[in-house]
Amino acid sequence: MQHEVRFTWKIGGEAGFGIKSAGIIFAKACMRSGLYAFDYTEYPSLIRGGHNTYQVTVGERPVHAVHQAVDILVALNKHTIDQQWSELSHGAAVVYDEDEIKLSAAKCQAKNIQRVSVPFKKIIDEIGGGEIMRNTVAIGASAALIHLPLAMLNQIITELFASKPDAIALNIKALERGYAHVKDDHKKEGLIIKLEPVAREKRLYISGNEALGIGALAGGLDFFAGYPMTPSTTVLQYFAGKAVEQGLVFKHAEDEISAVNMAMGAAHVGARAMTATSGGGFALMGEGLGLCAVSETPLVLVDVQRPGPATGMPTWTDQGDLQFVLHAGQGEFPRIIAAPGDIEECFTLGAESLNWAEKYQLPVILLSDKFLGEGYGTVTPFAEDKVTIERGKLLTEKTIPKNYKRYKITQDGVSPRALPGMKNGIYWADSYEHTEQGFSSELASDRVAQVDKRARKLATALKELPAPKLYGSTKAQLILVAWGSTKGPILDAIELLPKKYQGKVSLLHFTVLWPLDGKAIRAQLESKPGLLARGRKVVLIENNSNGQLGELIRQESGIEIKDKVLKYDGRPFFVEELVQHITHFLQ
Amino acid sequence: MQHEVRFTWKIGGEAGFGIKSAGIIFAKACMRSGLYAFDYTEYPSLIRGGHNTYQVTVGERPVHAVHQAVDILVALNKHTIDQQWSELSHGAAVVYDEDEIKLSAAKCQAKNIQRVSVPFKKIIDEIGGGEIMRNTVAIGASAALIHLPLAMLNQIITELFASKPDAIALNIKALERGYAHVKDDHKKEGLIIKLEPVAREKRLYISGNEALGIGALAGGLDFFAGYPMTPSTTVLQYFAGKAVEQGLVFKHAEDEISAVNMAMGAAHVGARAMTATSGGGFALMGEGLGLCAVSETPLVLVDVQRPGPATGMPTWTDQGDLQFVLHAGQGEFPRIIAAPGDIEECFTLGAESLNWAEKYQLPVILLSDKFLGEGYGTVTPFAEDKVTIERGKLLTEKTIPKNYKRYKITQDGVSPRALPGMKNGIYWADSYEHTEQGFSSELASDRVAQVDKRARKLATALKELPAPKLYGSTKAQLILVAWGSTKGPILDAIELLPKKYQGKVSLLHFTVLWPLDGKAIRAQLESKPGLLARGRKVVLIENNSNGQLGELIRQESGIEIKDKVLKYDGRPFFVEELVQHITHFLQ
Amino acid sequence: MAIEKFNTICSPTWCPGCGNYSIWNEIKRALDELGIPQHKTLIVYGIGCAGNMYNTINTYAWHSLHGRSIPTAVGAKLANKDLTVIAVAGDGDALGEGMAHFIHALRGNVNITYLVHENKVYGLTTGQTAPTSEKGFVSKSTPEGVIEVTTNPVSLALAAGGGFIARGYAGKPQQLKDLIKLGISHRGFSFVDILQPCVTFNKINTYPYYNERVYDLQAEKHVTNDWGAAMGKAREWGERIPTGVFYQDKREAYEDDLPQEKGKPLAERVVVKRQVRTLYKEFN
Amino acid sequence: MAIEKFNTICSPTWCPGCGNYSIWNEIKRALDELGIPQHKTLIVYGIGCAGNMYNTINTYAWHSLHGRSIPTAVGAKLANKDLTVIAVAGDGDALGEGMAHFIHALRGNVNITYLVHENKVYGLTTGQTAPTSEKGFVSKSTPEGVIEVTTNPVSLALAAGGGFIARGYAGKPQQLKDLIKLGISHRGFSFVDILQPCVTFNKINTYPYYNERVYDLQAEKHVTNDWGAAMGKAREWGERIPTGVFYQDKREAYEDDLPQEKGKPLAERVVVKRQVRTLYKEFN
Ligand SMILES: Cc1ncc(C[n+]2csc(CCOP(=O)(O)OP(=O)(O)O)c2C)c(N)n1
Ligand SMILES: Cc1ncc(C[n+]2csc(CCOP(=O)(O)OP(=O)(O)O)c2C)c(N)n1
Ligand code: SF4
Ligand code: SF4
Ligand SMILES: [Mg+2]
Ligand SMILES: [Mg+2]
Repeated sequence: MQHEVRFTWKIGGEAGFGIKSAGIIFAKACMRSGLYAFDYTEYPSLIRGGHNTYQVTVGERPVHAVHQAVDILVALNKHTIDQQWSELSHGAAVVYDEDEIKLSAAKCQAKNIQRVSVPFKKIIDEIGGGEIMRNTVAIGASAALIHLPLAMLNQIITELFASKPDAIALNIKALERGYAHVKDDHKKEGLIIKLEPVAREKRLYISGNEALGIGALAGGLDFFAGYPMTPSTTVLQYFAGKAVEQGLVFKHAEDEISAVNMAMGAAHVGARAMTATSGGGFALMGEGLGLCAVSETPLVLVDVQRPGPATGMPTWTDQGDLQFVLHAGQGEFPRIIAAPGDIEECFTLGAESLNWAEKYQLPVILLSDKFLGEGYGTVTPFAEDKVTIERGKLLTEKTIPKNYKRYKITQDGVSPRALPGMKNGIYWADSYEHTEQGFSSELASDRVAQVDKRARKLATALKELPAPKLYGSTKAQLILVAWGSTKGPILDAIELLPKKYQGKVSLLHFTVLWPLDGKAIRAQLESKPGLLARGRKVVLIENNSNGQLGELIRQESGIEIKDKVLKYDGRPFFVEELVQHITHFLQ
Repeated sequence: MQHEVRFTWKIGGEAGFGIKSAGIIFAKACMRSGLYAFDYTEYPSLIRGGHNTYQVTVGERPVHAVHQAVDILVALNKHTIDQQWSELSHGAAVVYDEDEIKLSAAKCQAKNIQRVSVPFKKIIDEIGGGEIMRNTVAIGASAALIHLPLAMLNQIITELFASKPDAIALNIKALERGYAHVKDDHKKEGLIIKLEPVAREKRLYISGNEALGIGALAGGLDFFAGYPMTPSTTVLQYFAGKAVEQGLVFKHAEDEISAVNMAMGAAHVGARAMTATSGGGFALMGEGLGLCAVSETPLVLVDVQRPGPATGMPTWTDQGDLQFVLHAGQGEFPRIIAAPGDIEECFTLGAESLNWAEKYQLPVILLSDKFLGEGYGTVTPFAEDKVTIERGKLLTEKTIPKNYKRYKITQDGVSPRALPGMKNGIYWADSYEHTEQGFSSELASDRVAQVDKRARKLATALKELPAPKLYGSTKAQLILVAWGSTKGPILDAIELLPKKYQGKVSLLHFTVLWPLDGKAIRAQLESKPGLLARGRKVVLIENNSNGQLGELIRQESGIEIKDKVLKYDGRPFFVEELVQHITHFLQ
Repeated sequence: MAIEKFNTICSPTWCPGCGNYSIWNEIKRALDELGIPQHKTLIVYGIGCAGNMYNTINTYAWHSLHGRSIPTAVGAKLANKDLTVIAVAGDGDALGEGMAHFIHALRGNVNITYLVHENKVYGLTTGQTAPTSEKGFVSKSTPEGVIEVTTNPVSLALAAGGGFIARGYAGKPQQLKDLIKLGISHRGFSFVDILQPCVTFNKINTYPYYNERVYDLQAEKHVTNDWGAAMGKAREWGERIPTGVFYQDKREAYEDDLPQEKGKPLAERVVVKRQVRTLYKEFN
Repeated sequence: MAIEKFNTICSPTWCPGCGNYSIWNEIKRALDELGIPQHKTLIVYGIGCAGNMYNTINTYAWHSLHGRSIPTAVGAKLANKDLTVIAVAGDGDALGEGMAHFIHALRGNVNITYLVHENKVYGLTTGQTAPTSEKGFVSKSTPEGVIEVTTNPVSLALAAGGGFIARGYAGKPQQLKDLIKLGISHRGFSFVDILQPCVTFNKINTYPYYNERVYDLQAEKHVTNDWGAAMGKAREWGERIPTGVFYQDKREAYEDDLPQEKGKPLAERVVVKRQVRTLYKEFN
């Protein structure tokens, strides 16, 4: 525990008992009380029966990482205590029902665990409402432990069940009973939070997938087609829910092949289009990806990664798809790959990727993952003002030149684009190699000219896309190299380093993964040309087993990053283990 | 033209007129006369109407490359003359029908072209049989030009139409008329061939696809499922035609997704199984590929490459799928990739890949291409004796241990394998991550253990798989680096270099593309550790635009090959251009 | 002739005598007679001999992937409902690789027209079996003859919930043109199965074969709003082969059910930044 | 009970009350009553709640990809015809992602049994529409209700050429078991559509919904060799919902037509080097 308040609350029980919804209520109450919350769920690829946990780390400053040490554990069943015992921090509190679960004082002694028994069963039997009300009782009890005002929780419950007055009454009763039971008996000194309630609209508790959805809507998305696949499904569902209200067309397609081709059809005629899936669905989109590139159609494809191969671990996290999406689709063609580093970047890239797709007329792939996509965190409202709509070389009927050629060879690789429906713009969009007009061609000269033209787009884009960003000093003793969703955990870990290490570690973070500028990477990692890291260590951190960014960096720059921290057990990096790894490299 | 006889005969006309079949008759006649033939077809992705050419280079020594300079051109239409004119060598002969095509002496003067008019139209009108007989007349005429005995041609025709006596008579008449017309009027000194007829069974005129098919049959293939796709279709058709006779099951599946899953199903129960496609079909197999790896099912997948992306150039050649097949399928998993360098290696790998698949229990991908797969060349009967059947750690009912665990963690990454149907071997083959028994698991420990176990297979395989092979001296001044089908053309080009360059050029050829041993590559390319090519040049030669092997070499070894010869216009490397490139690097 | 405006600088490359020539002509005639402006027409072509029509019609064109003409056409239509969207596919395209899209498009009922060239063979890949090949058909991939039951696209279309189902024949151009026009005019997904002799790879289902057998359902007063009767006719194949409209219903097209499709086509609206502040509420 | 030998160390993880429990039990009972040795049985599972049965039956098992249970089952059967091969899939699995394989398996008629858990929803991905969802069904991916026409797997199966087509109901275990047994015993591709209440995500097609409506075709003397009658029954859905065998034919299974399948199963033959010299002839 630092000088400031930061604690982790965790609730565990059987899958299917609304644990997550309960947790979100708790997190929101903390948020509205002026704190920052960041969550993490572990749930199996099952509907019921498996073990489910939901945890929130709450702090006075923003939180972007999962903490392993649990300060308050709500155990809805015995399994939770067994399973999570090793995670409890010294002096942690365990909220449980001693009528159902035995937890001996002896067991608690070593870690000085505080037992907080709440008669869940008795309370729900008395007030009615079924098993699911245990969660609400537990939240009431938890709130009391940290002196979170009951009114705040009641307020959220009231908003949540606005359409169901009965549910409001029942839940509030459950909250109160849990709260009352704890209030007088227990308190937890270190965790008592300083309340500086903030206006409701000042903060959001939102997941990466939803942020991406809002970003895309801000960016003018017109069309979305997809097929459900964990952990991308909430992207799809976000659009499904907003379609009518926001005037976009949403289609649940029969499979992912259809989804990508539908989205391409919509994009072809001028709609801003997107599809989203996880790796398995993306594997079905490879041919479409190539068609998108060769027909020069602007399209955004989202891959919310989970551990593969095949069905893998559907509800867990991984960064194993980088090389896969970079090379998906037969043959050679340009694409842009970007991976948001946090929830804010999900929003930004959700909007900006639509511009890139249109400016360079190619597929843009966004690589998120379960950790970022399904994880909720506290953010301030997004930078809406910075969103722009850039449609690149899009023609209007009036600006279509005589003898219009859709695939005209240009210096920057991008050719002016007419849309079906426009007079005098008729062209042929071909999945075969083609002439400038778009007729199929097998001439060596057409082939080479078009391959080269398409390839030039990446050179053009490279000048405009954000370069890898260095967080921290250029002179740091240790440079961590990472991409995408590990940004938050790594930056939090750097912040949590012992004082003596402060200022000694930087993070070189890649948001754009392709195209890469090998020379620029050399410049950022080498102290002198050819001399890597004189007196300085470079460490690669990836949530996969091959160190794929490391492979690409070596391929493009020749630099081999020998020190690697790779995690591929389906879990994201916990901040404590990162602190440990970093410390190790500093010693 | 060298001291020895080597000439190129080319025939051109409209698509759909049996040009290729005619060419093969001519080539076989040369072959049986003791020569070596190597062919090349250019045909559009159309059934009719487009321009079609077929050419054969014939030589006293084996030929493995396409020659650009044409010594005898048979022009069935005017277009052929226009199109192929620039290819004609000095003193070349043009066989045409002056009743239909005007070819002025003036035009021929500069290159000293010998005009050989044959009244195709008149002859076929007289003998009947339709347009397709032009080809036969043309072969007769061509044979006369090089004094190839008519009897040899008649013999081949007789064998070919064994079941159609009428056709034999007609074709022989056409041959004779063409032959007779030329015999007395013309001769072509430089090309008159020395005849040393060889026994028919001593040589084969065969394509890479067919050789691969025979190899797989030799290797005990039991099951093939596929979906037609140029230029892989002849693999599929080869098996379709031999299924009943050779006792293998062949299935034309409804799509490539089905094909790979069917083949996996067959492999799972113990059949030796294969599927074949081109890049577009392979793009649909990515998910299946991962399933194959995670379920540890032995399977061979063939990708006969053509230029992509998307439909691309279906009837042309390319090596653009290397990175694609290396990374196809979400997540990270082991696979072996091998690319035959010539027709013999198609045979060898067709058999051997089935062993690798079973020994390491993983997918083996064979990368061929249109040039190698559809091209015909002369070879001696394959090294059948060297074929072995190795089934790796396959159990029998008797050898299944108690408490059998299919995915047991082992040192070499390979676990003993029972088959459905065997008593006491029941196991669960999972597309999810799993325990040693095969039950779905989301435990971090199971995940890491299984990922690591699977990855170890490649380390095991690396020790046993053929290393990149150096053709020529280790001390050569110039090392060419290449993979797969470019082997033949490059070796032929090295042979054809001017005397002063003989011995100065070597080829480092990769047949196994994955796994790669970065250290071994360094050792082969560096004169001293860390010092690349002191006083020596290394040049990468690939039939693609990105230099994908170069990317992988840099990724794995850190060595950047800066000098590249990349061709990506859909054509294979012509031997003359290789000679030119190589010469350039030697100067 | 007026239909010349539909020609391009490219000539068709089909074998002489191929049924595709007739289909090509009748598509152009139908478009011409319906008076749909060329630039308001988007034709999505599959990959195959049928799809090779791509280069030769002067409207907006998209050459899709083998089997995938439908989804692209559906996406395009949903994004610009003012376009006339037609998908042209081979029978391998439509019923092999693309089977799932076909079945789902029939239930989805987006207002596009699907023309399937039924030549009962894979033409462009030079003669393997198609799902429509007759039992016993000998092809390069079925040298011992086809074992599977023949796919009947008309009865499948009925079972899948199709709202306009017809069959034309390349050898009856006038009727074919009328069917294409009816299909385009139908509001919803319209499917026209087109019997198309492949003179090179199918020696069974030839012009004479069809000429002897086809008859016009409409000439025989077949009622098109009776599903059961349609299914009865759909299953007729042998001595007599029905052509014409099998079935037509009056249900709304998919996009008619979407409030967000009212007004200007999606793709013609000016793309502007959406104010997303209102979306924050559920997250506060 | 004897069926306990079919249990594994894993327990099912379905929601309490889920229809899958009953199906699970009846599959085990059917296998038990047919006396098929466990090691001679291979069950191929799709991905979904239905497919999650994978861990819980003690026979050889293959957990395939979403939508792909059929091809793997077909490949396995063709390679080892002595195995009893069953594919278990959800309705999204079978009729969404896997539609093409379903239609083609029906025509192909390889001797496997296909059990489709029709819960009219995507269960495992927590409640989106399935192709079988009824019109207007509100789900997470169709918050305004389903627009498409409902996919009727029974009539599709008939139109595609299926040789054994039945429907069971999780709420009628005895009949369900019998249908599974009949399906397994049928020589050729057998399809059993199984009405399976999803108590969590489908509040329409519940146990009471079905209990009120289902009836047994066999109890009403439906003849199973009349395709037209079967199609008539297939289209019945509303007040009354038919279960039982709709249709059964007597044609040969795919593999019966392959001479190379005679004798030992492929996979049980000893793999030996083939002498390929005889294959050279055409190339000399
Ligand atoms: C994914 C994929 N698989 C296979 C092919 C190869 N291919 C091209 S056309 C074709 C079939 C042609 O048959 P059909 O669709 O009936 O059209 P037709 O040529 O008969 O008009 C195939 C299999 C491809 N282009 N893409
Ligand atoms: C290629 C692919 N796409 C999507 C998914 C995600 N997914 C898993 S199960 C499922 C659908 C489940 O519905 P259904 O097949 O009806 O089975 P149920 O859960 O209802 O039994 C989906 C879409 C996947 N695993 N793979
Ligand atoms: S192969 Fe058949 S379908 Fe293709 S162009 Fe020739 S005749 Fe027509
Ligand atoms: S979600 Fe539905 S189908 Fe899945 S286990 Fe629960 S009740 Fe059964
Ligand atoms: Mg066809
Ligand atoms: Mg379902």
